[in-house]
Amino acid sequence: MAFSIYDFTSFNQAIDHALYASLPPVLAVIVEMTIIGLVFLVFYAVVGLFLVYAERKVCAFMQNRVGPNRVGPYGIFQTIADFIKLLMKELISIKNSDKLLFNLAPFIVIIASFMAIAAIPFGKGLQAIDFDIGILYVIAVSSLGVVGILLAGWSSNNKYSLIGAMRSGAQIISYELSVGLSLLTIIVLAGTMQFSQIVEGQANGWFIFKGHIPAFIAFILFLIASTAETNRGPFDLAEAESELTAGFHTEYSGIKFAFFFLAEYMNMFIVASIAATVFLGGWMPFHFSGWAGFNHVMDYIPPFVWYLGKTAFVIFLMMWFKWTFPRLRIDQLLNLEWKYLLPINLVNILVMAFIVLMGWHF
Amino acid sequence: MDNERLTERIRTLVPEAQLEENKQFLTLVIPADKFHDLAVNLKESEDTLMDYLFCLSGVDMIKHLMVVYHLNSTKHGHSVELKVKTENRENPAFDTVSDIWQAANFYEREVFDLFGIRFNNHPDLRRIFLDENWQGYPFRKDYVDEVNIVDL
Amino acid sequence: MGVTGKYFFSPGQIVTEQYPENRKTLKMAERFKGEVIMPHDENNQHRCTGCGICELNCPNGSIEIISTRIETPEGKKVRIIDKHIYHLSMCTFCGLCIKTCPSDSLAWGQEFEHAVFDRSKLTKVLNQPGSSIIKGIE
Amino acid sequence: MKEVIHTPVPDIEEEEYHINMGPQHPSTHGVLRLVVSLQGEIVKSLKPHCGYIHRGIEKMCEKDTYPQIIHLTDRMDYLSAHINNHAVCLLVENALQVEVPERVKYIRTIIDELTRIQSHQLWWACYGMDLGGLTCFFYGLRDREHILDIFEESFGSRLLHSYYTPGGLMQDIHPNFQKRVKEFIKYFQKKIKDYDRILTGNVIMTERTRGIGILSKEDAINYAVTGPSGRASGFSCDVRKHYPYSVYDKVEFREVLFTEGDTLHRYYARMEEMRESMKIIEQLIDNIPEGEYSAKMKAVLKLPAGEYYQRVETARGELGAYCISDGNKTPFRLKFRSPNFSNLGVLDKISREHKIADLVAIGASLDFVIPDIDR
Repeated sequence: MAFSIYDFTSFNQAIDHALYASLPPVLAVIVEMTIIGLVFLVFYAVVGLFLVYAERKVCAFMQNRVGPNRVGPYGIFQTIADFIKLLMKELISIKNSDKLLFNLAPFIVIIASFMAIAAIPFGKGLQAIDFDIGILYVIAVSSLGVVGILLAGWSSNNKYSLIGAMRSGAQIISYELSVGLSLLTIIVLAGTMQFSQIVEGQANGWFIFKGHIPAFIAFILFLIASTAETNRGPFDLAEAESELTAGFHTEYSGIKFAFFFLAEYMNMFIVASIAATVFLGGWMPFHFSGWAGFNHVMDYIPPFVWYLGKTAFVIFLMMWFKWTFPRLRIDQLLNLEWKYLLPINLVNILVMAFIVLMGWHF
Repeated sequence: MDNERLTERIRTLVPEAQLEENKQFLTLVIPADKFHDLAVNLKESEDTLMDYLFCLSGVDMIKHLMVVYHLNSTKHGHSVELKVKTENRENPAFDTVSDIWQAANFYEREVFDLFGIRFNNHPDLRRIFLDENWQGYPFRKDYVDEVNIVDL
Repeated sequence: MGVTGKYFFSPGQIVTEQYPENRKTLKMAERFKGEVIMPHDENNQHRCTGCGICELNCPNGSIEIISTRIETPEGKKVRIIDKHIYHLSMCTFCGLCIKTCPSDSLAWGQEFEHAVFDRSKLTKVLNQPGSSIIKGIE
Repeated sequence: MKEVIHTPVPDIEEEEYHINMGPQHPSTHGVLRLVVSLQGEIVKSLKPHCGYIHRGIEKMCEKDTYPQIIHLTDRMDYLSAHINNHAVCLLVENALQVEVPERVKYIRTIIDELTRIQSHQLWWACYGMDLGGLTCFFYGLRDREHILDIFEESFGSRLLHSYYTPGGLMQDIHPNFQKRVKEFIKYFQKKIKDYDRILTGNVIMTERTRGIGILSKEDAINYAVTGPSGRASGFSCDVRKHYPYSVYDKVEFREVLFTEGDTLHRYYARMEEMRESMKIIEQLIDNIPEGEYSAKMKAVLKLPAGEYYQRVETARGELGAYCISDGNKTPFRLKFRSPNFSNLGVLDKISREHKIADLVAIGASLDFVIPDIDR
């Protein structure tokens, strides 16, 4: 294949062989796991910090402001400074709160997003676990986060938090359907749930182009539903600051608040990368069938640049939503899901299945 | 309805009403015990229809305490200023008009809070601005507070 | 979305005042009410006669005038100010002292960075030490 | 034998709980405290607790002379500071029967309308923010800066101007004033289209507020809800039309009236008022007559003994100043009938059976300024 220059499989195998050659098998597995864990931890922190910075800059530009500009050139160290501040802040413990759950909640939220990131393909061979039910796994794991949010709202013994958590629960459970169904549309087209194969399937054209209108509709639906699932505006009812002060994380401070904060941005990153992988071809370069020269040039751009570029595009779209639209009300939110998104999704799947059956797709 | 006919109208309902001359609005002083019935009548009658209570103020006239009602009819456009007075400074009380004009609910609470005038049958007569256990009524002329009121 | 998108891609419209950095170029409006000052000329002379009208007109008691009566060489008894004390902490910037001053001795100053660590620093003496009144002002 | 006592078991469905919104809450725009009884997310009843910044302005006025009162009125409804000043100035002028110069009337009218626009801009900004569209907040404040700059140039301060005095103005307007106001009108006519595109035409906003917090015309009159909030219910209460002061009788403008009375139409009413205000300014700005900026007034103003009532239309409704004078240089009693105080009374009625999110929207659409409630 043309883009084999950026294939990381052989690189991974080399490390693997070297480890197995020098260490007993159990130790080798442990070392590999540690390496991957560390790599993800660093990646997680860097992406989280960068996203916070990006969000602040994007919204600042949309609002005719400068945004962070004090710490470092253009304020790029602002989020790092904020993070250090959060680390040093006092952890408030609240009277009459459920201590165990209160402390557990941020970890559940952050672990859920950590687990989801493992299945995401960053490039050929750059994937921690390549499940054959990858999509299902990601959907399942990313919705674990709501347990953390519910616990946080319940255990902090604050009515605002509780309302926020309940809203969040209702919201995520209903929007999970739309996320699943819109992904299912593509699964029908791709015929597999494995991320690596989905990406491979898009070698000669991204699914959003291959699948005609249904794929495009699925993409839009996925964007809406995933924005809602990550509790971001205009669906940020769980933390609607003008109504519930800060919703479920009202009572959290310091590093625990930072966990929620990071997890929110990481969830955004995860859904954006799923959108990029499933709809926009993941790390696959942009190809026009027939334009060999053009395609060849595209191949020289490394796959993770493609991948990150697409993810950034989706994230930008989500930020654009957030900073434009006012917030929905809870009944409108559920109406939108159950009365509009879900029926459209179901019809969409049928249409897609029909297209696949007739072989009308590219 | 012009002022003269309005005066006549109120006089027929409350013969004791005293007219005050040379005022911006038609001004009448009404005995406190007759006031509520008069207010109902003014609000309900088709030709007066005083449906808009636009101002309700308490005044401490040193000799007596007074509540001033500014009424207006949004349909006919006439206005009237009614006053009720009491010389009882210890336990002044009038009948509430908050059952007639809902706006009076808050106004009367304000007057109660600052002047200590009670309104009988008021649904929720509590202090509105000041603390529940505040002593005295600050807007009265004889109120003394050496800590919070600084004379310049 | 169109509106926000338009502003995102036209960063020329940024309106933020970068305050501490633009201190040098920052110019307040000429009528800006920063604080009350008493302008002195190059001979360290002011126009205040110590009549006390500003003190009377101030709604908050933020002006205090300490004056003494002296006898001029011509034998007239004149009041001159020792201290024109101005409590910035109590001032509400209504401008009545400046408007009512019969000899136009007070004016608005442009200074607006009033934050200090000690409250007593907000009490200012407006006439400079050793200053005197310009001749010919009654 | 032990007596069996049946304690009534509270029905879980029926159980209500209370939350305190405020005094420090992002959507109360100040220190208003609302004790809200909730059932799930439905507001069952609501009790406002005010007084957190009650300063006793009416009592303070009894100690101040009339020119000194002006600076206190600034601090009631700080967003329509000029209009509050106007009430007291008109009260004193009418009581003393002083004829103020035409120039002053024109300038006052223009500045009042500018104040109204900037107040509504801030309201628009906060309304957007309360509904969750934070970007609106910055756009609103961005455009408000232009008016504040004009104010700063002419009067020296941005919020609390104390610019009117009984009889006229503190000082003449700045030479640039007319030019800059015209520039602003031109600028804002473009920007208000942005406002429409980003919030008025937004389907989320319209669907969230349509039919929410309906206030009928009868209730509006009964609760004395004035200003744009009352006019959205069809209560024709514009003081500028009914009891014109300054030069409002000489300008053409429309009293914005709707009949629906829900949150959405309170929004529309204010948006329309901004446009009407711009029309008023356009009619006047080129025709400011030459002349004095203040009438000749005595050094000490003593109102003849008697009672005076003066009303003006602030950005939030009818402001009445009721003055009882005993012939001294200070008023015997000065009562302000502040629009927000009576508008607050209706909040309980119209927000019942709505959700918390609606309560926030209703509160935003009534546009409270807390210092005006507390005085």
